[in-house]
Amino acid sequence: MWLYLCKRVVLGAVIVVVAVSLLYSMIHLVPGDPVKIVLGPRASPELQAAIHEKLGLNDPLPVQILNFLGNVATGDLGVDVFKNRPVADIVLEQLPHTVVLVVTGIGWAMLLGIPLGCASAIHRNSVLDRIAGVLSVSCIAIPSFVVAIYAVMLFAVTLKWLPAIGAGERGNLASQAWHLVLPAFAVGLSWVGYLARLVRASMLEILGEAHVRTARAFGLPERTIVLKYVLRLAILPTITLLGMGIGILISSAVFAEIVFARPGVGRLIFDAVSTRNYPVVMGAVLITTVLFVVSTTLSDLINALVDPRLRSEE
Amino acid sequence: MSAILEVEGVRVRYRVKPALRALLEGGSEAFIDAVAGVSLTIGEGETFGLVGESGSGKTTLARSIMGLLRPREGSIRFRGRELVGIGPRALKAFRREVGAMFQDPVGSLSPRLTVRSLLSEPFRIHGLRERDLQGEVRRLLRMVGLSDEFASRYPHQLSGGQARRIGVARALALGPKLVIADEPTAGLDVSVQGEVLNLLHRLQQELGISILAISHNLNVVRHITDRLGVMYLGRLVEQGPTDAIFEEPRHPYTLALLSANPHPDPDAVADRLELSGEIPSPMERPSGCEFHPRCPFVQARCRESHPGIEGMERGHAFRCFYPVGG
Amino acid sequence: MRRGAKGAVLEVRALSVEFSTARGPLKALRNVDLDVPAGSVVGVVGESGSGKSTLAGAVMRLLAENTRITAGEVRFEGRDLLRASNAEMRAIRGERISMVFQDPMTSLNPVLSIGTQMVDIQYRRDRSREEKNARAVEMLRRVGIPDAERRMAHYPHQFSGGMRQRVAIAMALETEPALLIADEPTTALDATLEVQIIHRLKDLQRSEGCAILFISHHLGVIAELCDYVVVMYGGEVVERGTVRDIFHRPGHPYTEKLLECDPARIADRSRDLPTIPGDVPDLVALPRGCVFAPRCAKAVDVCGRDAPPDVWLEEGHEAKCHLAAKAGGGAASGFEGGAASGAGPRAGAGAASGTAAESGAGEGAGAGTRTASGGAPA
Amino acid sequence: MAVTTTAAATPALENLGAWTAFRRSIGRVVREPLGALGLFMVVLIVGSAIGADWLAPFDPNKIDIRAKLEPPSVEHLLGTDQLGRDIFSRVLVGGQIALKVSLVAIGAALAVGLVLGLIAGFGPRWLDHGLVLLFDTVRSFPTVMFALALITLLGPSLETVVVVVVVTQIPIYARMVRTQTLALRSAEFIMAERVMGAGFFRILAVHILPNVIGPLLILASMDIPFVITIEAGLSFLGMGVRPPTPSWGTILNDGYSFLYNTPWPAIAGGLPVIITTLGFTFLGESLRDVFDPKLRKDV
Repeated sequence: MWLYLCKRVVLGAVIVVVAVSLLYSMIHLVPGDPVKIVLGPRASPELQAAIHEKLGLNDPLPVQILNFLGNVATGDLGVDVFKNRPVADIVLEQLPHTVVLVVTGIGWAMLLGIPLGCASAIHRNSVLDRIAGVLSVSCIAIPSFVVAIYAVMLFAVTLKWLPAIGAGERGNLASQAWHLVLPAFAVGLSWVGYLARLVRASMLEILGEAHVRTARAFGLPERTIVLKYVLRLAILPTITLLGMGIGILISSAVFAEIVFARPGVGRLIFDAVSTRNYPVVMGAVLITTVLFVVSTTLSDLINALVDPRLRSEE
Repeated sequence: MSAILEVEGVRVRYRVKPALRALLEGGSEAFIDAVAGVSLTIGEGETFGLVGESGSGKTTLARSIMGLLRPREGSIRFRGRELVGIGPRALKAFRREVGAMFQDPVGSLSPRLTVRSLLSEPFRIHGLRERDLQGEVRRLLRMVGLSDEFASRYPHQLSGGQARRIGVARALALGPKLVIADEPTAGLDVSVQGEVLNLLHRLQQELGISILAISHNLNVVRHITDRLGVMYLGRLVEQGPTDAIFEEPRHPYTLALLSANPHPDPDAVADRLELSGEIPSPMERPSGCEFHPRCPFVQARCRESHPGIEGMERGHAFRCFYPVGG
Repeated sequence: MRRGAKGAVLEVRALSVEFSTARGPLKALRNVDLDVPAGSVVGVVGESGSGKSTLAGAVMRLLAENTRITAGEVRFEGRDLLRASNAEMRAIRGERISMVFQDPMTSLNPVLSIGTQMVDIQYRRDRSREEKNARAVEMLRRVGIPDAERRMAHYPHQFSGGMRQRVAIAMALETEPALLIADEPTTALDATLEVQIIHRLKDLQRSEGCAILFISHHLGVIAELCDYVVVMYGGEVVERGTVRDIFHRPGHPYTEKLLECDPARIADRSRDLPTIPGDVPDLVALPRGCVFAPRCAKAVDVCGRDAPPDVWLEEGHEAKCHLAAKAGGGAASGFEGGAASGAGPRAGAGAASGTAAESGAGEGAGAGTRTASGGAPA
Repeated sequence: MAVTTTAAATPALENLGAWTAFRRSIGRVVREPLGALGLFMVVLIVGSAIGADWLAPFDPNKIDIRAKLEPPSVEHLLGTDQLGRDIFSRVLVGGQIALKVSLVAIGAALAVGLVLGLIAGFGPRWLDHGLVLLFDTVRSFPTVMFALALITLLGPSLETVVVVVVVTQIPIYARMVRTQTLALRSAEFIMAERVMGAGFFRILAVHILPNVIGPLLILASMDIPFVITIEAGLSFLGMGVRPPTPSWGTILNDGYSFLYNTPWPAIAGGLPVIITTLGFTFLGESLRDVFDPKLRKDV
């Protein structure tokens, strides 16, 4: 178990290091001077040189990457040249908003999707299963930003049930929750489909395995079979999917934050791209990537807790 | 009778742990010897049977003879030419002269090719396109007793016995000198396995090929082999003429294996040597004679030292300090 | 043979099962009759596609979704399992009938320790957790698993194939069932392990006193373990009898050929092994007459025309063959020849009713034939 | 002489078989209601995109400020936008853009992914490990975040969208090809071919590729909705297609600004996205069910 844990964590760390290096070298592989991109073409040569020096862009690329990695390790993601504030502070300030949105989105998707998938698998080929199947595929197919816009149109503009924009009053939890409903709906809808379909597929796969027949042959109650013998195995791929889901949902969150005019990392990066503030863009990408790696590693570890075969792997 | 294949002291080693892990953890070995020093000789026109249970290393040995695995030590000579460490061109030339059959009759046929393509494959591989491929396919199908209509079928449309016949035809397509058959009757019903064995035997008589037949079932190879080798944990524990081994097995493992197949007669006197325990993992090779933890006749010496070839009479050799019989 | 006192734990009557396939219904079992007398071992032998595993599945009512039981009865301890409710069936499974499956690698749950699985199946017992644990450990010991107490916490992947099959047998016998169904339990094992398992099974059967329905394609194992044998071919029972009837005096050409083909039986080393030419019948489009006729060397005109009757050869020994009827004494007509003989694996039903003995005896010299659908005498 | 007849006869026969099999499969797809619906939607969208130049009643970029934000009418089927451009024409041409982007991007990603996957599957272990690490790393960037980072550097354009899709999709194809190759590599029939003396390239071309390409194409067809979503999404953010070129994303974005008074531009921008993604998803699902029921797409 410990060996497995160490392996996963080290692998996660290596991925982060490679990701940081990739991201950093990308800036330099792209034609054009990054300083010019930031400052615009009309900046004076002196200013460009000063910024060059300040950002350490005169060193050879590997040295720059190592420096950058060292800085990242100490929590220093560089400085926002415009506001003159540490990028890490700016991003971490926005992160909670995004995390709340992502977690709420995936939370309601789980609550609906997993039971739906189970029910579909147990009552295979029933009317419920067929309807759930079509609905899940449709949920998956429709992009979240289209869902967001249509939801605003329907629930906020036409029906006026829910607020369209903003994150709610500062300090007023009820208002914030109220403002979270539509964005979380938009972000999570496709996940209802993903989860329902995956849970159904893996349940069916496990239900067809020989050991389930053994459990049946011993007359175990169907409840025990489904909850203890099947679900425990069927949930494994779902945990993996949820781990990856965090990363995918961050992408949807960008759209949700813009459509619903909410604060968050998505909004931050969008504004930074518009002003070509690349240190902030890099910082935001980096932090969300780390979040993704942490969540996938975590899901691997949970899988290992459930599945003894993973623990004793090799 | 001159030898067509000489295997000498072949050892095949698998790495089971990455080097770094092995270094960190120490303790148990990072390698296992799936084949631990095997020597055997197959004569021209002879059929040699290799018998052993799962994990005995018989398939690994066969694959190293086919050139799919590189032995760590030892030599394999085909008609006097060394095969270990030869270049790709020489290997290809060698492969033109051997035919091979694998365990799964259907799974060893490329799934998206028709029987026609499968049977002309050997000719294409060796650049024999000037031959009448259509005619060759017909000849091969007839040879294994299948009608021409099979040419347009796909492997999944064949029964196990039919697929096995195609496998035989393909192995013999280029007129090889040696055929290596790994479990030629695996997955076949009793009523069909005789067909395949008869076919192999008939073709051997007609074509004068040598055969290396591998099986876990002594009774199956008994009828088609001239000589037999019994493997246990990567070593040949007994080898000799098939009749001699059946009539007078010397190694306790051979005896156990012979008696392990229950006789299909309710009144047969079960004069059986039953073994306890299971084949140990090659990672934890027992000391001394590898068979000693399961051997009913074990003595102190067996635990300490490893028996070499202890007896040898009329080509019948065995590795045991206290052989049964005699 | 008078085993009426014991009776049969399992009586299968005229059982027919179909699979729905893209080409139409596949008649996997047709009119299968089978008795398992209490405390005996009945072997079902047949090659792939003979329907022997389907038979086991039908008795347990654990068949794939596309399967339909079209006719027949499965009487277990006096009640028809095919008409039992799901709840009644569940009460029987694992309590009165238990099962050991072919593949020891996949038949245990991979994420639950074997201790958990062995305790779970005792859920009906009014025992404390410790008692259930103790019972599980005891069973593991009895099937020959060393260090049983410690092994309880292990997961299936930590056992070798042979050990897993022992665990499966321990589980199956843990609840003291009246009938154990073993579906090719040793096929996936090496020969030296197979012998170990067979012997262990036989010892346990004697001490526990349960009946075993043992399914295998391995003639040697059947000969060694079973008291009665049923030979299946193409979804039908073609011959039944005591183990000696079948192995010494086979009455059906298929049984004869099957025995001939087993290389272990051929005493002299031969380079020309006997085979059964031809392919197994297509169960979607069955041949007319006898299912074995297309491959039978002895087939005559009538074989390709009419379905053969069950021919009474001797007490408890029957074969479904036109030729057996001829050989048996000339009463080859295939007409109703009288009541069923109360013998062989079918003994229980007849003997329990108390009429089989007379009717069997009353048939005298002639070979009694019966239509295939003939049930037990009332 | 016999050789030529053999060579000619064999492939012809096999092609006939493949063609019949293909027709039968399409038949089976259409027999499913969702498959038929999907096929219909895809034909509709692809047809209207191909014929956009003839079908569009107006120049999609012709500004007519007097006719701005007109509701749907016979003349303007989907109304006009804030610059008085005909939305129906813009939707048709936008479809062209969306399909072009997805075809080019998926084609490129497929080719590169296939090669990298084969290298990882067949190459030495260290190379395999390295490539898998690279794939996993690229997959850990949240797609849109990564896209925005690239756009900062390259500037928003159609080409950038294509680059984003190619870079993010390569690992998905490559991993799949790698898994399949690894499984096939140790398959008995490949071993049999090796023992017969077949060379590396023959094994690759005759025995591995035909078994890998089918599932890969199905995966690619199921990826079209994703790519269209990315294109429309980035254009919606103003980071994709540059104005005045029409894109479903930009139409949506324009419409979104006027959502409270004139909802039709937003509806008109969103509908084609939904029809396309649903159509391709339904079709892809039934294709997968027909051809390869075991294949399960990792999200």
